Amino acid sequence: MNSPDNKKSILVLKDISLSFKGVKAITDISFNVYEGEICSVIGPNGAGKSSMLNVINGVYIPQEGTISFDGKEFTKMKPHSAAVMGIGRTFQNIALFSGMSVLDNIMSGRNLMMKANFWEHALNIGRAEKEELEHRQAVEEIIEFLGLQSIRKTPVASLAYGLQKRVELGRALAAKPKMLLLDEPMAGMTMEEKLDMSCFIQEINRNYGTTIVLIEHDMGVVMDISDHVVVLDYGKKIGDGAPDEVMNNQDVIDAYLGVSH
Amino acid sequence: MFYREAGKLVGSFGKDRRMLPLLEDRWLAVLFVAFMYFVVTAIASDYMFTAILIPIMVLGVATLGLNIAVGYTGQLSLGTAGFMCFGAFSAFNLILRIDWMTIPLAFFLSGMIAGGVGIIFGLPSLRIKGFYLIVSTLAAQFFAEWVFNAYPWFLNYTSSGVVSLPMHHYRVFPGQENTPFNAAFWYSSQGRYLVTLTVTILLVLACKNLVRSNTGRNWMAVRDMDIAAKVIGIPVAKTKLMAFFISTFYCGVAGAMYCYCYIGNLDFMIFNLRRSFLVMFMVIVGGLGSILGSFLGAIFVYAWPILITRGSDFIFGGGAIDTAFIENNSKIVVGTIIIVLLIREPGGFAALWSSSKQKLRVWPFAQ
Amino acid sequence: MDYAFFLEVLVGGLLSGIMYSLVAIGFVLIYKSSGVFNFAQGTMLLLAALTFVSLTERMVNFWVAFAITLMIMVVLGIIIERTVMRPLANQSLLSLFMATVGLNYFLEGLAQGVWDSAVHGVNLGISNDPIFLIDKFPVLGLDIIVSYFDMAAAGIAGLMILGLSLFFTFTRTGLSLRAVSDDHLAAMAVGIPLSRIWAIVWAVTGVICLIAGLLWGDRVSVSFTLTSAVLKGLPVILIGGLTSIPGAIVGGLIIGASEKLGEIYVAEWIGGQGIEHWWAYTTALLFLMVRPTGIFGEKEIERV
Amino acid sequence: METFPSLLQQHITQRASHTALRMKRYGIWNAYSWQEVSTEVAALANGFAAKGLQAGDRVAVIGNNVPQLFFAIMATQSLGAVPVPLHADSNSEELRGMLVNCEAKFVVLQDQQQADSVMPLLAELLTLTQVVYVDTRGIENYKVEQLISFADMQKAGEAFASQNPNHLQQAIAQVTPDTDAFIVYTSGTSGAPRGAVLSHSNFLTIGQAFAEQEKLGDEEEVFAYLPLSYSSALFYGYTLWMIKGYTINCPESNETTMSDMREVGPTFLYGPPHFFKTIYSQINSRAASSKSKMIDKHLDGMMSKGRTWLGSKLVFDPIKDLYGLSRIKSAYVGGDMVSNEVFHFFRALGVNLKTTYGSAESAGCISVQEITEDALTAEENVVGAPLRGVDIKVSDNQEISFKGPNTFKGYYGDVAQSGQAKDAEGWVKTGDIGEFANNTLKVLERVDCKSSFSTGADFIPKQIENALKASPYIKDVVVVGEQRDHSVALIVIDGDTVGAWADMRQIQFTGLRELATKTEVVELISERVRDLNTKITQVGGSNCPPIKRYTVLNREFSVAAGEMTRSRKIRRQVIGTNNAKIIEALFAGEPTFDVTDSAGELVAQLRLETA
Repeated sequence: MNSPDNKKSILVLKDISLSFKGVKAITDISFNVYEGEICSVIGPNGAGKSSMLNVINGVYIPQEGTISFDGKEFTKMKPHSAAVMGIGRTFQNIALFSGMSVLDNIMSGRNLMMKANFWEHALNIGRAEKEELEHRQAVEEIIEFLGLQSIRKTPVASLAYGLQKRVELGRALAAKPKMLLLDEPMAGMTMEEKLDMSCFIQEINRNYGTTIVLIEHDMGVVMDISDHVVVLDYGKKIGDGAPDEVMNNQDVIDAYLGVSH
Repeated sequence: MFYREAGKLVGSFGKDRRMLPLLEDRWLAVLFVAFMYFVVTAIASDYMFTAILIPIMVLGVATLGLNIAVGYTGQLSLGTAGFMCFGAFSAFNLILRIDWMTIPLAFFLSGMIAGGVGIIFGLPSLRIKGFYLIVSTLAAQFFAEWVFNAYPWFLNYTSSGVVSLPMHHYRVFPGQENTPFNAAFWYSSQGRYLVTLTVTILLVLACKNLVRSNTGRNWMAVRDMDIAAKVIGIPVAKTKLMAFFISTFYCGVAGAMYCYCYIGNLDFMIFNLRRSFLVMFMVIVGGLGSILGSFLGAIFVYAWPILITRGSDFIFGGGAIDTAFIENNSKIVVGTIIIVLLIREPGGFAALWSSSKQKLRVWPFAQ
Repeated sequence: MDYAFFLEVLVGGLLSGIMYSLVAIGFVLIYKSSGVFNFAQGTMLLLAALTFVSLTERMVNFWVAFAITLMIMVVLGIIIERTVMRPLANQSLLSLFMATVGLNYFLEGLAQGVWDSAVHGVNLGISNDPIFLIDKFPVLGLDIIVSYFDMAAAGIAGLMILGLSLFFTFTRTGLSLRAVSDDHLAAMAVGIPLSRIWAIVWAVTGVICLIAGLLWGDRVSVSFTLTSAVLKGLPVILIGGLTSIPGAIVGGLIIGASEKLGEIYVAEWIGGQGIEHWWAYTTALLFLMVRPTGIFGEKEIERV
Repeated sequence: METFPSLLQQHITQRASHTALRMKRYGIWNAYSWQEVSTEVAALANGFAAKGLQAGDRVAVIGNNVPQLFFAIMATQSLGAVPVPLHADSNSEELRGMLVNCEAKFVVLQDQQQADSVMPLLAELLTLTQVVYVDTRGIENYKVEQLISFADMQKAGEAFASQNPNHLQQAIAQVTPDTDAFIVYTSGTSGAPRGAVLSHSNFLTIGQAFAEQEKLGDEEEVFAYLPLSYSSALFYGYTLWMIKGYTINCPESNETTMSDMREVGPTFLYGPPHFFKTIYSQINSRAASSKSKMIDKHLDGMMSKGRTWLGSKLVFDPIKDLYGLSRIKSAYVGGDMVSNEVFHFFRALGVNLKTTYGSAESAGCISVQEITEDALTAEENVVGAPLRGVDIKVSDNQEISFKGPNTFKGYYGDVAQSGQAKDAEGWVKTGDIGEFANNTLKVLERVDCKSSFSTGADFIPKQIENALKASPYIKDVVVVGEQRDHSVALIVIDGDTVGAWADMRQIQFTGLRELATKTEVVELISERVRDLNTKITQVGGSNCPPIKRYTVLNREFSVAAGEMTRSRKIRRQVIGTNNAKIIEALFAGEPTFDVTDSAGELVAQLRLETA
């Protein structure tokens, strides 16, 4: 891992505060994510990790603070513009389109690149068919990468949990994001599935150069794959740095071991 | 059993996304369409055309339209009959007031007009979600019922409130008078049937194309999980409005066909809330988010009372059972079926259909 | 502008609004307990009125008829809850709603099958004479005429509303109901007997249907049009926010007033009578555009 | 006399536009005509030439069956060099021995997985000049100078061809039937891998004989799912294909093999016993789990009385269609003994299944069963009559030897071993025990697997094992009894079928580990064992003593631990060593056995049953 100085920040969060009906979820958090790294956000339950991701891609609008992504600064990110700028996302509680097949779910990840209008779609003329076939190719590459060939036409609702998570990753990947936000990508998985998933994450990071921000509880995995760890507790940042560095930080140790919540 | 799938290789993405992936289905579809065009046209009776085939197709198209909003996009709508009303009146006024207007063009334009109205009443969906949205489409329904009554211009100042559509309105293509396919032909039940059948097939094909395209995926994404849809960049607002537009386009065309092809006159009274609910029943019974289901639902809900009547006529002799009984009976049956289906098979008849088809595909095994 | 007339219309509207509120509270109760807008309520209203009328027409004593009808309504409510609502628990909002629409259709067929569709009269013995409120509001010095019946009906409805509000605010059942509407599973976890709550709610709804059915029936006769009460109640609870009893009261007043005022002042201007239906919905729509979950509805935070 | 490259030339002149090869990828079947195949092959061959590949050099080919690897084999052979197909899933350790032994000059591999296995060995592989990869994903970022992509290789080839337009034709002309065509590493059920060297004529003469005898044409559709590292795959998947010019179809992935086979609907099929066993088990399990007993009854009736017309139309044809068996003209099982039950089942179903016998040393095929198309059963253990030109003899100790045009040249770089396997007259010992009479060969067991009790009585474990494996619920069995007074069995259940069986009875379980220790499951298996023992006692075969004690293992035999070969043949020695404690406990008559993990924690308790 390189030292932070010679790396370019892709995401800069400055003094973010978020509250719901007066209840503070995130207080004054700032951190940077560097281009091409795997950054883990860790912390006990209720530490504000998911809220943090929701702020980054505009699902929640923070009361204070600014976000800048890829050099552009925002006080108010919108989910749509986040997607347009190249922020992909998976959710803690799988947010797949349950009525659609694996293929269609991943295809829907490419909607931003499809330009045909609904007249073309209805008559299956012009760009409609051509785009559909082009993007199918790209989606099939993702299906192959994630090993989903045998279930491509299966409705996602009938899949096992671990596979659903994989499909969700595929959908996010289909948009060719510059940065991927993964909310507990390995939660509730068997050991083997976890191993697969962390391989996928590392391969995505290495092969496509995608910056990855992930929330994960499994410390083993976090230590293994992260370049950079940010620790939250009670909506505040208590640690930020290289994995081993952070793990030796007293506040972090307290939050995890000493003080029970 | 019936399907033979071994040795059927798919060699391109184009073939893989065919409307009907199974060879046997494609044959059935071709045979069915041919049958509808050549055999049915030749042999069906006037009663068959006007009391069974045409209304089922017309209501099927309306059901399909509603299904686009409710089944595919998850936007509750109770204004179907209202939107049909807009379509019907648009078609009438277009044909009445523009000399060169033909039926196909008028149908298309009335769909567009209804679609425009649909967009207006769909606008609140951008802010209002879930059950609250019902208010907007009900407003549309009641507005339609009111506006065509309040402004007699729409009815060409006919005092009775019902206009019988004249034969010269039935212009399908310019210069048709010197051909066998003149206004009298199109005015006949056979001609109306052919128009209805063609429009229905075109609309079904277009809908099938839509739902397997990006548009369709966006609809379903919004339906299944709109937050996730937003996060992956689907323009949720545009998607909803487009769904409303296309949904009401279908309803509008269905409304126009209802008057021109089915009842032969124009009457705002028939496009009441009750009819909206009837179409909603067709959606539920047929199956949410299914094209085939839309027609199965239309067939069942529409044909049940007819079946009872015919059956009783057959068993007890004509007129033995009064119409009120039949009406009540069909309400009870349809109501029960809706509840039972919702509890047992939320996918409606379409789900029953596809599961029996699946059984055929894995025959003799169970899964 | 004629202020007296305006006030008269407004008061008339508010009075009928109280009736709407009464119907709407029935919706709210069921919505809170089962999470569904009970579309069959209009028909239940009709059933109640029809049962009552057919009993009194057979010379059954008013109160006996009232008691019998009440019992039938409670039983009906419980049957509906058992056979339709419970198997559908945890289904999507749309399925639940459609189930009640189906139920409505079923009950309609049943009611017409049993009673045919003749129009019956019901007389509660309340005079329908107009009364002058001029003496009561001398300050404004205006002539305001209101129907005595409207006043009485509003009074009865108001009493019912008051009683129900108190019942559901201060009794254990009321508290349990609130817990149930927040979270079914959690409510069960803390030992709230869900089925008892449901039964109570459906029974109370039966009572509301009966009273509303009688008041309404007296005014417009007991016939099929009674089912349209549901269409009056709908915009009311949407404005109110689906789960709020105060919301239903306020919503009823708003819709009542807006309907009458619209009929008098707007209809002329846009060229036709009979706007009340869509006018009520447009009013509701306008409110919802400002507050998408109604005046008293909870704003949901989208959790992902 | 032909060579593989000359056959390719023939196809271009005779059936240039005929589909040679299909590969399912990205969900669709991509087809290559013979013309396209030859263009690809020529470009690659020139690429090899450009990078210095000479006649006689070895090229290791590692990966799943994808068209490019077939091209690589053809291109290598075109230059007179020798392709060495290796298994796609092999790890560095497994590859090291073979790559060092064959002194590969080039490695052609499919994707990142194989690249990751080969990269650590680069320093040791002194002869290796270039590693060609087909799938660029992930590998393109590797900074290793030997790496070159398949496409770049072909580009280099095109450049080379424009300067040396005749090089390839000349090279092809110099390939003779006696040129080495393949080095096939035999995994062997015992011992370290050895590379059998086989010439073009080894494969092609026996292939011609087979194709004529079995009446293959160029319209066949063949499902090429077996890894080319198996000699049988080289024979059935490559040699016959090159001889007849029909169409082969490569599956998309391991998980999709079954559904891909259905899509292909092969007309000619070869598979090892476990392949047919899997289909057999699935059909039976699905039949058993359907609510009506009709199918079960039909299947039973079919097995005992043969098919009826109505039964075929209503039950068997649809079942065949579901598994892609409906177009099969004849199917072949080989590599190991198929259980009689399974064999009978397929024949009764209307699949013309025949047993075959072969080995790497015989270019994949020695004999094919001769059986009339409608015969339902055949004598057990029969593997048929030797193919044209092949001679068979059985020595005094019952070991089978063969001699013929398919006799291999020797083991690569191992004269001693070669001498041991092949005597001066050219007879090659197969290591199998069998009988040969009336031009019919029977194979009973591996030489080193014949067992004898301490009483001196011989018995053949495989016969008991095969009889038990007839049950769809039993995947593998190992019977042990060498130098003991009775035999015991280690039984591995089939997770899919037993799982379905348990689901039907609403038995809760989380995986094979738990399933295998369920009382109901042990009872299910016990029933099979009792049935078998009863049968044995009735028949009273001397080679086949009843099983005294047995246990149901809570795991499968592992390929990684060497308990099975990659083609899923069991390795007795390894299994015996790995399970020594359990076996001892069985012989000691203990009622249970505690399975512990590496830390000594109790993981499961196996029940040791007595029959």
